[in-house]
Amino acid sequence: MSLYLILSILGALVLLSSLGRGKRLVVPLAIAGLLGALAVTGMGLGLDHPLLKGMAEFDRYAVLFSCLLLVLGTLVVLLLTNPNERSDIPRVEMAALLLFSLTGGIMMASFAHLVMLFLGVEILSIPLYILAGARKRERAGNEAALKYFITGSFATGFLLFGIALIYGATGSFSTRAIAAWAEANPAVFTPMFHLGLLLMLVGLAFKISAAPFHFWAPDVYEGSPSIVTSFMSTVVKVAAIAAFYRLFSEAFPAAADAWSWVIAAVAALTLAVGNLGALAQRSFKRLMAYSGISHAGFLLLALLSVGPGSAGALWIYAAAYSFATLIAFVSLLAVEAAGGGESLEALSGLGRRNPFLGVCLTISMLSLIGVPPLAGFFGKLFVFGNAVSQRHVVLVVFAVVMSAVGMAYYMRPIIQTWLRPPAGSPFQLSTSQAWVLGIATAFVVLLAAAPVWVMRFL
Amino acid sequence: MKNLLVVLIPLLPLLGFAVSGLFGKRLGKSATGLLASGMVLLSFLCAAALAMLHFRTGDSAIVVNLFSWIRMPGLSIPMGLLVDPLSLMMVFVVTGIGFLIHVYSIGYMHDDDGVARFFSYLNLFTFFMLVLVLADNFAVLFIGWEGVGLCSYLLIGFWFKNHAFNGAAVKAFVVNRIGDAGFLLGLFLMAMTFGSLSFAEVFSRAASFGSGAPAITLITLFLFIGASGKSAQIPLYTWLPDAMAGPTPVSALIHAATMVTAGVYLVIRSNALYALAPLTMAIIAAVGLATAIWAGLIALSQRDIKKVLAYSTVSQLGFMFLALGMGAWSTGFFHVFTHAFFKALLFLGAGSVIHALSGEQDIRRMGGLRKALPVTYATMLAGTLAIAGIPPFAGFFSKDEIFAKVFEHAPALWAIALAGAFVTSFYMFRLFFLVFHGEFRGDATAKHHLHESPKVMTAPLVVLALGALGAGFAGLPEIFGAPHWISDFLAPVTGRGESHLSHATEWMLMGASVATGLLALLFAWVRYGVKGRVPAEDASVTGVARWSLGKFFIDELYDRAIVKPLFRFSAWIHDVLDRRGLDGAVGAIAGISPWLGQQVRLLQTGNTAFYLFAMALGVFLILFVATLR
Amino acid sequence: MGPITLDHYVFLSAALFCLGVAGVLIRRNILVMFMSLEIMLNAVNLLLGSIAAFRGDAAGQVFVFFIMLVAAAEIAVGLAVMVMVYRNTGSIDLKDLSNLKW
Amino acid sequence: MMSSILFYGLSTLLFAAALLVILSRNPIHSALWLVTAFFAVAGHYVLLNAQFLAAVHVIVYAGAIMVLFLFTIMLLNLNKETEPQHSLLVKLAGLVAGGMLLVVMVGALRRSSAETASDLATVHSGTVGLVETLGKVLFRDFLLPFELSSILFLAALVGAVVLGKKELGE
Repeated sequence: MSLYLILSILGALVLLSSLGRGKRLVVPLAIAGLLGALAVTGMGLGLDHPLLKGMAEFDRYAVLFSCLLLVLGTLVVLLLTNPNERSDIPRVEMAALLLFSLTGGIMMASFAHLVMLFLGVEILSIPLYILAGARKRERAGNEAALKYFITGSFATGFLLFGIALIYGATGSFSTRAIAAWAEANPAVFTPMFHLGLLLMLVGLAFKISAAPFHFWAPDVYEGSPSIVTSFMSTVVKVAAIAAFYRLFSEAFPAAADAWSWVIAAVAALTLAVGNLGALAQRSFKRLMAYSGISHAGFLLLALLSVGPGSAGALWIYAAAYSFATLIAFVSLLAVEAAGGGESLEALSGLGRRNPFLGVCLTISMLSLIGVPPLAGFFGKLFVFGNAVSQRHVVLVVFAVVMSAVGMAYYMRPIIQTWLRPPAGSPFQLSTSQAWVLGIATAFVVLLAAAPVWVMRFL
Repeated sequence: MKNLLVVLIPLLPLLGFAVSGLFGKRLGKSATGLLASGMVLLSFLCAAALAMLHFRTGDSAIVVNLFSWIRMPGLSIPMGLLVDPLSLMMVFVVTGIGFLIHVYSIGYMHDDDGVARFFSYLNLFTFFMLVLVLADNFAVLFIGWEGVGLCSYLLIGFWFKNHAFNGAAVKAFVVNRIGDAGFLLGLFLMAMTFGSLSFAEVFSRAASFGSGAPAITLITLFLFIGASGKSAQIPLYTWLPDAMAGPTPVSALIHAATMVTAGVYLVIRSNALYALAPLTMAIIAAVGLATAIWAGLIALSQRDIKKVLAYSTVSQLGFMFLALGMGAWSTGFFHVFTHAFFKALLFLGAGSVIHALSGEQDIRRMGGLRKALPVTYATMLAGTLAIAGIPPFAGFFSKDEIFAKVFEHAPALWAIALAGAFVTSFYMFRLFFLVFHGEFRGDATAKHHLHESPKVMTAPLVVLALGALGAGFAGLPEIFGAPHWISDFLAPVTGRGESHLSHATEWMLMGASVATGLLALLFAWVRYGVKGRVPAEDASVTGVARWSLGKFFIDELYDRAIVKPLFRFSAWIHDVLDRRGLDGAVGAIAGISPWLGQQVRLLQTGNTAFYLFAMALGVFLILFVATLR
Repeated sequence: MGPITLDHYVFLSAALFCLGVAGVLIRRNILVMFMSLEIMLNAVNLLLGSIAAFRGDAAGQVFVFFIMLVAAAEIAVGLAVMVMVYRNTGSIDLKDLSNLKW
Repeated sequence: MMSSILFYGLSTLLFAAALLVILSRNPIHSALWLVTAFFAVAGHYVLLNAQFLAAVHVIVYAGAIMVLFLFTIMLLNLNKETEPQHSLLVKLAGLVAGGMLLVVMVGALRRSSAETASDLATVHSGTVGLVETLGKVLFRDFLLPFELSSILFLAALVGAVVLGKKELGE
C-alpha cells in the first residue's frame, strides 16, 4: 500500500514541479522519491494494509521483484539528466510518465486479483505508447508508437477475453480462488477455463515479446528514443515476466498440463527467433531488441519448472539480464551523444575511446552470453538446472545450442570495442551515465554472490 | 602456509593480468613482459614450494575451500581448490612451460604495439588454466574451462584487427560451444544423479552405481563431448587449424601445451567415472585413434609450417585419448607431459623461423636455414626427434608406453597406431628437412634478412629442448628397472596400472616403434634431404614426366606406389572430406544459423498488418492444438 | 426457441470478438482498426456482464467499469498518436508506416 | 419467450452493425454503425438486468468514445474514402482468420454447455445490477484498483496533451 501511495504521489509531484521553477528539481525529486520507495520496500514498511482487500499481496516474491523494478526505474530516470537526448516531450512529462509506468510494473509484480493485473498491464503500457513516440517529428518515432499501440491493444483484447472466460468458469477474479477452483476440479477443466487460460497466456506472451507475438519489439525498440527503449527492455520485460510467473504459479499450478506444452513450444520458438534473428542484425539497437526476445525465451524456461527454487532462478535471470541490457543501452546513449549512430560499427574502438565504457560493455555482453562467474551465468545455470530437473531435457538442449548461437552475436560488440580502430576521438561520459554504468556493472558482477541469499529469501 | 601457497598459485597471474592490463601502457613494453613472466614464475615457485613441503611426506591431497559459492536445496558448491599429484603436475606444466613461453614472447612480440594487452591476456589465460586444473569440483572447473576458451579467442583475434570478422571465426566459436554445451549437460545430469559436483563426492557415489549404468554412461559421454571440443577431436577438431591465425607463442601455449590438453585432463580427472563406463571408453579409444590417423594424414600435405604443427597436435591428442580409452590414465598423462615440452618447443622454434623470415609461413619458401639459425636448428631437431619417438628423447617413452597398453588390449589397433606413428615421423621430418636443409628458396631480400633470434627467444628454446630430451626419464619403462616416477606419483589419483606383457614382447614393441620412426626418418631424408623435393610437386600429376627420365627405378616405384597415393589421399582428405565433408557437417550447424537468421530477419517486414496476422495465427494454432489434445 | 442461457451469451461474445479480430486484420485505416479494437473490448464487456448476471455476482459488472475506463484512456492516447502520425505523414493508412523493418 | 425474441433481435442487430463497421469504406459510416452496435450492447445489458451498466455503457461509449472518434474524423477531415481498395484476397484472408478463430473458440466452448447449463441457466433477477450493490462492491472490494485507475487517467491525459499539442514555432 505504502509503495503504491509513494509512487502515485511522486508522479503527481513531478508533474506539478513543472509549474513554478521546479523544473531543475525534477530528476533529483524523482530519484529521492524512488530511493525512498526502495527503502520502504526493502524494510517492508506498511506494504500490507487492510485496504488492499486481497487485491494485491506483498509477499517476498513481490517485494523482491518490486525492488528490482525500483532499482531499474531509478537508473533509467537518472539517465534523464542527459541534455543531449533528443525528444520532443519535455523532461518533466517524461519523468512522470516513466514513474506512472513503473507503478504499473509494480502492480503486475504484486497482484492477487485479475483486475490489478489488467490495470497494471495498462498503466505500464499506456505511458509507453506515448513515450515510444517521444520524437514527435520523426517518422520512425511515429511508426514505433503506432505499431506498439495497435499490437498492444490487440493483445490486451486477448488478455481480457481470457480473464472473462476464467471468470465465467471459476466465478472469481482472485488468484487464490481460481487456484482453489482448479484444485477442486482437477480431473476435467472446463473448456471455458482452458480457453481462458490460453488466451491470458497469449496476452502476457505479447508483453514479454515471445514469438510469435514478438514482431512489434524490434521495430518499436528501434523507433523509440534509446532511453525509452532501455526502459522497455528492462522494466517492462521484468514486470511482464514477474506477472507471468505470478499468475501461472499462483492461479494455475493445478492446470499445468493444460499450459506447460504451450509455454514449451513458445519458448522454443522464441529462442530460435530471438537468437537467429539477432545474428543477422547490423544495428546494435536492433540486436539488443532480438537479444531481448531471446532472453524472453530463457525466462519462459523458468516458468516451465514452477517449484521450489524456480522463482529465485527467475529473479536472478531477470536481474542479470536487465542490468546487462541497461549497460548496453547506456553505451548506446553515450555513443549516440558522441556523434555515433546505432550501428554496430559505431562501437568500434570504444575500448580506446572510453576504456571504462568499453570494459562495462564487455562485462555486460559476457554476462548476457552466460560466462561465469558473472550474473548471467548463474541465471542460466539455475534456469536450466530447474528445467532439467523437471525433465525438459530436450528443450534445455535446444536452449543451450541457442545460447551457443547467442555467443556469436554478443561477441560482435566486444570485437568492435576492442579489436577495431576507433570510430572517433575519445569522449567523456556524463556524470549520470557514469553512475548508471558503474552501478549496473557492479550488479552484474556482484549478483554472482546473490544466489544463495535470493534462494534463501524466497 | 600451505593454503596460502595454494591460493597464491592462481592469484599471482591474476594480479599480473590486473597490473599489466591497467598500467601496461605506462610500464613500457619490457617491464610489462618481465612482470607478466615474473608472476608466472612466482606461481611456479609456489607450486614447487608446495611440492617440497607437502608431497614428499606422502600427503596425497590438499583441499582449500575459499567460500561457499552456490548453496541451494539439494546442491551446494564451494569455491574450492584441490592440490593432488595430478593437479600439481598440471600446475607445473602450465606455469613452467607457460613461463618459458612468456619469456619467449618478450622477444617475439617486441615490435608489436599491443604488447601490454598481449601479456595481460596471457596472464589471464594462465589464471583460468590454473583455476581449471586446481578446481576441486566440476563447477569451478567449468569456470576455468570457459575462461580459457574466452582468452584463447581473444588471443587468436589478437592480430585480427584489420580484417572483417568472418564466418570462420564464428564457426570456430560455435564448434567450441557445441563441446561446452555437452559439458554443461553432463554437469546438469551429474548434479541430478549425484546431488553434488564435487570430485570426491561424485566419484564415491558413482561407485555404488556399478559398471555400465546408463546414467554414468550418459554423463561420461557428455563430458567427453566437452573434452573433444576443447581437445580438438573428430568431429570437433576443425577449429584448431583455424586458430593458428594467432601469434605463435599463443599457439605454443594454448593450442599445443596447455588448453587443448584440458579435455585429456578432464577425462583423467574423472577416471573413476570413466572406469564405470566401458561403452564410453570404447568410443574414446575409437575417436582417439581415428583422430590420430586422420590428422596425421592431413598434416602430410600441409604447406604452412604452423598448420603442420596444428594437425600434428590434433594427431598427438588423438594418441592421448587412445591411451585413455585403454584405461591407461597415467600413460595418457605422461604423454600430455612430454608432449607439452616438445610441442611447445616445436611451435616456438617455428616462431623463431617465422620471425627470422619476417612472417613467412610457407615451407616452400624456406630451406637451408640451419646455417643462419643454428640454435633454432639444434633445438628443433631435438623436438622433431622427440615427437618422432626416437630414443632417448621424451616422445619415445610416452608413445611407447601408449603402444604397449594398446597392444595389451587390442593388437589390431596397435598395428594401426603404429602406422600413425610412421606418418607422424614422416611429416615431421619432411617439415624439418624442408625448413633447415637444402637451399634457401625465398627471394634475395628475405635471404639478406635471415638472422638468429635474440637470446630472450633462444634461451627458452634451449630449456625446452633439454626438457624434450629429458622429460621421458620421468617414466622409464619397467624393463629398464628404474621406477616409473610419473605413474608412482599419480597413483593416488589414477590407481596403478598393471602390465601383463612379458619383457620379450615389450622389447619387441619398443623395437618396432623405434624402427618405424627411423624408417620414416630415412624416407623423409631421401626424399627431402637428399633429393631436395619441394612440396609443390607432391600432389601434382606432372611427376610422370620426371619419371620417364629414367631415374632410379625402385625409388620411382616406391614413389608411385606408396608416396604419391599417400599424398593424393592426404590432399583428398584435406580438400574433400575435411574442408567440405566433416568441416562442412560441423560448419553446417554454424553455417545454417546465419542463413536462418537472415530468414527471421526478412520475416520482420515492417508491415503491422502482417504482425497482427502472425499474432492471430499464433493464437489460432495454440487453441487449435489445445482442442485436438 | 429455448430459454436464453449463458451459453448463448458466450457464443455471441465469442462471435463478436472474432469479428473485431477480423476487422483489425482486414483494415488498414487506423481509425477503423481502432473501432474494431473497441468491438473486441465490447465483446469482453458483454461476456463479463452476462456472466455476472447469470452468477449473480456484482464483481463481474464492476470489472466491466474498469474495462470501459481503460478503453476510454486507451482510445484517447491512440487517437493522439494517430493525430501525431497524420500531422507528419498526412495519412492514416497503416501501409504508409512500414519503414522500420528487418 | 419475449426475452428470446429480444435476445435474437438484438444479437442480429449487434452482429450486423459490427460487420458493417469493419466493412464500410467511409470511416464516418463505420463510426455510425459502431454507435448502433454500442446501443445494441446496451440493450443486451438491459436484458441481463444490468440497468446501471447499460447507462454507464451508453454514457462512456456512445457519449465519450464515439465523440472522440467523430471529433478526430472532423478535425483531420477524414470523411473521405481514403483507404485504397484492397485486393479481395486480403479481406478474405482476414475474414478466414477471424472465422477460423471463431470456429476454434466455439468448438472449444461447445463442450462446456452441459456443465454450465445446470446452475447458470437463468439470469439472477435479484439486486445485482443495482447502483447500490455495484457501488458497495466498487468502493469496498475494488477500492484499490479504483484509486489506482486515476494514475491511468493522469497518464493518458498527460500523454494526449504532449502528443497532441503543437510545438512552438511549428
